[in-house]
Amino acid sequence: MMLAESLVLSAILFVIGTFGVLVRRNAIIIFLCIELQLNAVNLAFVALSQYVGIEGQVFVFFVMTVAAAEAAVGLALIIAIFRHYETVNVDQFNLLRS
Amino acid sequence: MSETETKATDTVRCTIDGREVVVPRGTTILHAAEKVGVKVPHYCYHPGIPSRPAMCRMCLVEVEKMPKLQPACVTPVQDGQVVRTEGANARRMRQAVLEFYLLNHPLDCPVCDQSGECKLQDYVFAEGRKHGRGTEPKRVFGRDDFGGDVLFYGDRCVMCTRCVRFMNEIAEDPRLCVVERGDRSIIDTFFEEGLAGSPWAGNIVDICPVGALVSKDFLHKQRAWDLDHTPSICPNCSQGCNIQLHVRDNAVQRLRPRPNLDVNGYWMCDYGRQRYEWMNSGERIEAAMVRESGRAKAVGWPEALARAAEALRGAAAAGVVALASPFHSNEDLAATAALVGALGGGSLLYRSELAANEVRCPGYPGLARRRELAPNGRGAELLGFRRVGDEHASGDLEELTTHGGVLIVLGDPLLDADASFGTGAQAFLYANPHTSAAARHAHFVLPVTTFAEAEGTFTNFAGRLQRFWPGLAAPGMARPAWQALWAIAAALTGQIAPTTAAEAFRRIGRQVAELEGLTYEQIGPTGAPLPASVSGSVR
Amino acid sequence: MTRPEPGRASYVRAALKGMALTFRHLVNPHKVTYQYPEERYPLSPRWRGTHRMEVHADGRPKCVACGLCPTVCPANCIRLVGGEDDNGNRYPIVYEIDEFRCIFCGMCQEVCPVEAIHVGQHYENAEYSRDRFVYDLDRLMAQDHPVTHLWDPSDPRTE
Amino acid sequence: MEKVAGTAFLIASSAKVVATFTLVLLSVAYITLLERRLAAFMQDRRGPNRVGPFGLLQPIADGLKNLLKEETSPAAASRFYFFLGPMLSLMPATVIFAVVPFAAPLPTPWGVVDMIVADLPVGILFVLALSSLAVYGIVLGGWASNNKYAFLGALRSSAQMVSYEVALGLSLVAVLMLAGNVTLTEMVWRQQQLDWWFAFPLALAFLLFVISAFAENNRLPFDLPEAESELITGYHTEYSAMKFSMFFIAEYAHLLTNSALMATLFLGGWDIPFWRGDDMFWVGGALVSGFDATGAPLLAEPAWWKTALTLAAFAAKTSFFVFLYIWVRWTLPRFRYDQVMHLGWKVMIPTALAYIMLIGGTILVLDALRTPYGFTYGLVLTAVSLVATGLFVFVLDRDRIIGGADLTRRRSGTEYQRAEMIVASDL
Amino acid sequence: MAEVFFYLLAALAIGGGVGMVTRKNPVGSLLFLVLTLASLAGIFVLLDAHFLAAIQVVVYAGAIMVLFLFVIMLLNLGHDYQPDIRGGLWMVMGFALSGLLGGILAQRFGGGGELTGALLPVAGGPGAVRALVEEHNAVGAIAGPMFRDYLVPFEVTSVLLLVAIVGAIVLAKRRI
Repeated sequence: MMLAESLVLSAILFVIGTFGVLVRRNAIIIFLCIELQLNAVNLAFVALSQYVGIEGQVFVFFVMTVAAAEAAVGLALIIAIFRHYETVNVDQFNLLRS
Repeated sequence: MSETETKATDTVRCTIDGREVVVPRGTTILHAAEKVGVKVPHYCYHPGIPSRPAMCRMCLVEVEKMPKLQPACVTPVQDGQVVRTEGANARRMRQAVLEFYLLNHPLDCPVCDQSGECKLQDYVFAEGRKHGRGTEPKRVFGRDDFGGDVLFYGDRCVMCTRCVRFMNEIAEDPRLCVVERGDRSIIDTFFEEGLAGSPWAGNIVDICPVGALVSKDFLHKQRAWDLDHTPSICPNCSQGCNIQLHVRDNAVQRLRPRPNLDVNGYWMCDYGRQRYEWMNSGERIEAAMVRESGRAKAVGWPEALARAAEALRGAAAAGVVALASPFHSNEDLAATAALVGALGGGSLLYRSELAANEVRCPGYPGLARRRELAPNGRGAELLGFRRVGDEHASGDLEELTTHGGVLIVLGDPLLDADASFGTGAQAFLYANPHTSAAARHAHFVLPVTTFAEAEGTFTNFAGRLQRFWPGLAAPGMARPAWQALWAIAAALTGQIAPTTAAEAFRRIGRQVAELEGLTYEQIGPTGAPLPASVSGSVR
Repeated sequence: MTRPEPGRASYVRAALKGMALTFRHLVNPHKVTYQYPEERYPLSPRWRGTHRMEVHADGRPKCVACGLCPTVCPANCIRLVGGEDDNGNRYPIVYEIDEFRCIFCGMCQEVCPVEAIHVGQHYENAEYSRDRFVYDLDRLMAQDHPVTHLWDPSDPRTE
Repeated sequence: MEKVAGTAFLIASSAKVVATFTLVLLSVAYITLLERRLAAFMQDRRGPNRVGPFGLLQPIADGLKNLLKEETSPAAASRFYFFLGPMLSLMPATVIFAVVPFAAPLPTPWGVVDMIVADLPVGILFVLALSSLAVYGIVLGGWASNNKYAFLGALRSSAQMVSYEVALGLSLVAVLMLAGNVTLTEMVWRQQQLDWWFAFPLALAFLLFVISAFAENNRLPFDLPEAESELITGYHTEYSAMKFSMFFIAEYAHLLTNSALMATLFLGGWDIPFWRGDDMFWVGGALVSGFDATGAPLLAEPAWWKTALTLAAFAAKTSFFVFLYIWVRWTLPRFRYDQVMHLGWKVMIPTALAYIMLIGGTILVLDALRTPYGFTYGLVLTAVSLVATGLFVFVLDRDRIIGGADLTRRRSGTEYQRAEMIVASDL
Repeated sequence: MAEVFFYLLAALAIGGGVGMVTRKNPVGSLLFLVLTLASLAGIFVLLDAHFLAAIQVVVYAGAIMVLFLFVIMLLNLGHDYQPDIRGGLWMVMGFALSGLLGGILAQRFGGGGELTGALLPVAGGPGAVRALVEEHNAVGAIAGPMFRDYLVPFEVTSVLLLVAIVGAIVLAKRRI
C-alpha cells in the first residue's frame, strides 16, 4: 500500500537532503542533511519491505545503527575542528592552507 | 596715675561665680554676669525695654554681705562685691519660684507653639522639681483673641508684663494692661479695642517668654525645634531690619527680628513680618531658556550663557538698557552694571514702590517702616542705577518697549508691561526668580535666586551695608544672578568671572569708589556703614 | 559528627533511615512546631510591630500633633502636619507612618506625651502594593491589635 | 462477548481519550496539592489549607493565578523557541498515558471496551520514544531563554536524561524477556498468569527502573537540571505564568505517567492480587481468563464491577508510586552532578546488563527444564533476583561506588598527584 | 483514512525538510529535521513498520538529534548566526544537481504501478509483512530474521558502535 507515493516521497526527501548538502556551509547542518538522506533511503526500504519481505526493515535497523555511529564520530570531528578553527563553516576547513 | 583714678571712680571690680569682672559703675549684676558668661534666669527683664519692674523674681542671686537675695536685673554691682548665682540659696529660691509659676501653668507643652523655645520649659528642665506637688485645680482663663496677629492664652501667662511694657514704652501705644490681682491677674486689652492696627504688636509674641502670646499666622504650623535659623535682612523696606529666616522643609515659616542696636534694636514691624510668603512662591523659573524660532527651549547653563553672550555682543551696537529690581543684592546689581559696561555702556534703571508715609517706631528712634518698599534702592542708586517710574513701581517703560538694542531686565516683574514689551529689542535678556508674563518675548530667560536663597548684601536707606545668608535651597537650575551675569560679562570681555559672593562683592569696589577694599569680613554679621561720603559716584 | 572511615559509609541504609524519619513525621499528629495559621507564636508583651493610634471615646485621635514622634523618630518615617479643629484643639491633619522605613524602635510610643501612638503586637502585614505600607491616620486609628507594653509601670526594674 | 467495533469503537475511543486526558490533568493538579500537603506534614507544617475545604481548591486558584499572571519573555530570547519549549515539554508527558491499561475490559451492550486509550502493538517502545522526546522541551526552553543558568540546566538535563534513558531501557529488557511482548496489556496479562507481580521476580530491574524513572523525571534526588541553589531553578528560570505552568504540569504529568507505568510493569497494573476473577485477555478474538491443564482457554466474565474494582486497584498502585516520589523528594538531598553521571554510567548500566544476562540465563534454564509458566517459575526467578538485588544494594551501600565530597582527598597521595599532573598538562 | 494521514505526514516531512535546508539557525534546522523524522515515523506506522517507527523516534529523534542539539549548544553558536547559505553559483549548481537527481529518480520510479510490478516478482506479494506482523507481533516479526538470519551483521554493528564510541571519545578529547 502507498508504495509509489512512498517512493516519491523518499525521492523528494533525498533531493532536499542533497540540495542542503550542496548549498549549506555549516558542517552541522550538512550533517543533518545527510541524516535526511539516510532517512529518505530508510523510507524507501520500509515501503518496499511491505512487498519484498521483512528483511528491508532489518536493513533499516542497521542503517540506523550506522547513522548513530556516524553521528557520534562526525560530531566528535566537528567538535575537534571547532576547537581548532573556532568555526563550523566548511569553507574554512582548509587544513592544508592553515 | 590718673588712669587708675579713673578706674577707681568710674568702674567697679566684682566677682561673679568666682570670676572677676570689671564693669562701669552702675552696671547691673545681670549685665556683669553676662559679661563673664553667666546667664541669670529672668522673665520680666528684656534688654530692649527700658523699665525694669523686677517682678518675676527669677533673677534673684546671692550677694555677699547682703542678708537677702537680690534681683540681678536691677541691682548695680558694687566694688569688691561677690555674687553667687549658683549658690544653694539662689537655686532653692529659683526652684521655689518655678514651682509657683507651675501652680497654675498648664502642662500643655505638646500643643503649645512656644514649646522648644519656652523659657519656662528651659528653666524647669534645668532647675525645676522633678514632680509637682500641687494638688489644687489650676485656674483656667481660656484664650483671648487680642486682634491683629496675636492670640493670648491666659493660663500660660507668667505675668512678666513684657508685652504691656513694650506697648507702653516702645510702641507708645498703650493697648494692653494687667487686670485683676493675685492669681487672677491677667493681661487684657481695653474693652473692644484690640491690637488690630498697631504696626508693632507682632513683637510682643517674640518677647513673650512663654506661650501666652502666640502668632495666629504661625499657630500650629511648625514646631519651634524643627526650624532652621538663618541670619538675613528684611527685604520689605529700605530700613534693612536684621532678621532671621525660620525655615523648615525649604520654606520660610516666619520672620523674627535679629538684635542690631544700630538698625532695629530688638524689633521689626508687622508689615515686614507678614511679607514672607513670596519667598516660598512655587511659580519659579527653574531652567535657563533660549528662544529658538519663536519657541522657548530649555537648555543647560553653559549653552544659555554662551549664546546669550553672543547675542548680546551682536546687538550691543544699537544701545543697551538694563532695568533691575532693588530686591536684588548689590552683587547682582553690580553684575548687571558690569555687563552693561562690557557691552559698551548704556542706561541703568530701577523701579521701586514708595509707601505714602513712614511708620516710625516711637520708642526706638531710627526704626521705621520706610517709604521705599524695597531693600536695596540705595544700593542701586550707589551703583549708578537711575530711578524711573511712579510710586507703585510702574510706568516709564516706553523707552524700553521701543528700545532696539540690548534689553536686560533683572528681577523686575514688569506687571505693567504691555504684550509687545521687548519685541523691538535685538537681544532681550530676562533674569527673574519668578515667572512673569513679560518674559514672553525674551530671547534668554535665566533662572536666578531670590535673596533668601543666596548670599549677598543690601544697602539700607542710610547707606549701611548689611549681609544676608542663604536660608533656602534654590529650585531647579536657579543660580545667583551675579553668577550668570558676570559669566556673560566675562565671556564678552575675556575677564575671569567671580566665583564666590565675597569675590563678587569685592568686584563692586572697582565700580564704586566708596566700597573700594571693603570685604565681607569687615561688614560682619551686623553690617557696616558706608565709609565717609555716600554720594555714589560711579567709576 | 565524625566522618565514617572510607568504605564504611552507608548510603542505602542512611537513605532508608531518612525516609523512615520523614514518614514518622508524616503520620505523627504531635507536631513540634507551631502550626502557624491556626496556632500563633505567643508574642512577648514587648514585641514591637506595626503602629496603632489610640482614639478618644468620640472617635477623635488622641494625638495632639505635638511633633515629638517625628522629632524622635530615628528612621524619619513619621510625617505630621498639625492643625486646629473647631474647638481650638490641636490635632493632626496629616499623620502618616511609613512602615517600610520604620525600624520599630518604639521611641514614638515612648515619647508620646498623650499616649496616642503605639507600636502594636502585630506582624501580618502583607499588602499588594508598596504605597499601602504608608499608614495614614484613618488606618492607624482603625487598627485594633493589642498595643505593646514597653515596660511594666508597676515594676521599676523594667524601665 | 466481542470487542467493540465500527462506530461504537470510535465513540468509545473518543470518550476514553477525553476522560483519560481530563483525569490526567485533574490528577496532576491534585498531585501538586498532595505534594505540598505531604511535604508540609513531613516538615511539621500545615501546607496550603486556606482555599476551599482542606485547601482542595488550591490547585484551581493556582491555575487561575498562572493564567492571569503577566507573561514575561526575556528581551534576548528566541521568541519562537521560547514558546515551543513548554509545549514540547507538555505534549509527551500527557500522551504517554494513552498506552497504559488502567482497568479490566468493560462490557457494554455494543461489545467489550478495553480500558486503554490505544493498545499500540509497540506499547512500551512508544513510551520510550515519547519520553525521549521530553528532553526537547527542556533543552529548547533553557537554550531559548538566553540565560546562562537556564542553559546550564538544559545541558545538564539533556545529558542526564539521555544517560538514564539507557539504564531505563536496559532495565526494561528484563521485563520484556519475561513478558515476551512489548504491549502493556500483555504485560499485565503475563503478570496475572505468573501469579507474581514482576516486582518480585525482577526485583533488581524494578529497583533500577524506579531509580532511572526518578532521574528521567528530574525529581529529587536527581533534580540537577533545576537545582534551585546553584541554577536558580535551571531551565525554567525565565519562564512565568502559563508557560511556567506548562513545564510544571509536564513534570507532574510525567510523575503520574511514570507512576502508572511502574504500577503496570511491576505491580501487575490493574490486577487485583490473590483473585483470578479479574484475569482477562484477548486471545484469538476471545476474552479468556486462563487455560486449563490441557491448554484450552477458559472464557472470562467481564463485569462493570470488576472494571471498577480493577480501576481502584490501579489507582491505588499508581498513588503508591506518586506517594513514593513525594516521599523521596522530601527526604533525600540532591546528588552532585558527577555522582549522578557516575551512578548512571558506571553503576546502573553495567548492573542492568549483568542482570539481563542473569535473568536471561535463568529463563533459559527454566525453559529447558520445562517448568510451566506459573507460580514456581516466578518463585525461582524471585529467589535469583532477590539475591542479585541484595548483592547490588550491599555493594551500593558503601562509599566505594558513590563517593562523598572528600573522596578525592582520601585517595592515595600518588594517585591524587597524578590527577593533578594530568590537569596541569592539560592547561 | 490512511491515505489522508499519509499525505498529511508526507507534507509535514517535505515541509520539515525544506525548513531544515532554509533555516539560518542550526537549532531551527534541527527542529525541522525532528519534525521530518517524526512524520516519517508516522509513515512507517502506516507502512506496517511499527517497531521501526518506535525505533525511529527513540534512536533518531530521541538520541541522535539530541546529540546534535547538544553539540550545537556546546559549540555555543549562540543566537546570532552568520547566514551560511551559499551564493548564486552554488545555488544554481545545487538546483541543477538535485534537479538532475530528482529527474532520474522520477524517471526510475515515475511509472508507479508498473514499477512496483516490475520489482514484485522477487517478493512474497503485498501484505506479506502485515501477515507476519499479525502472526508474531510487531517486535517479533522483525526480531526473528534479525536474530536468526542476520545475527552476524547484528553483532558486527555492535562492534561498529563500540569502535565509534571509542573513536568519538578520542576525537573529542584531543586537540587536533
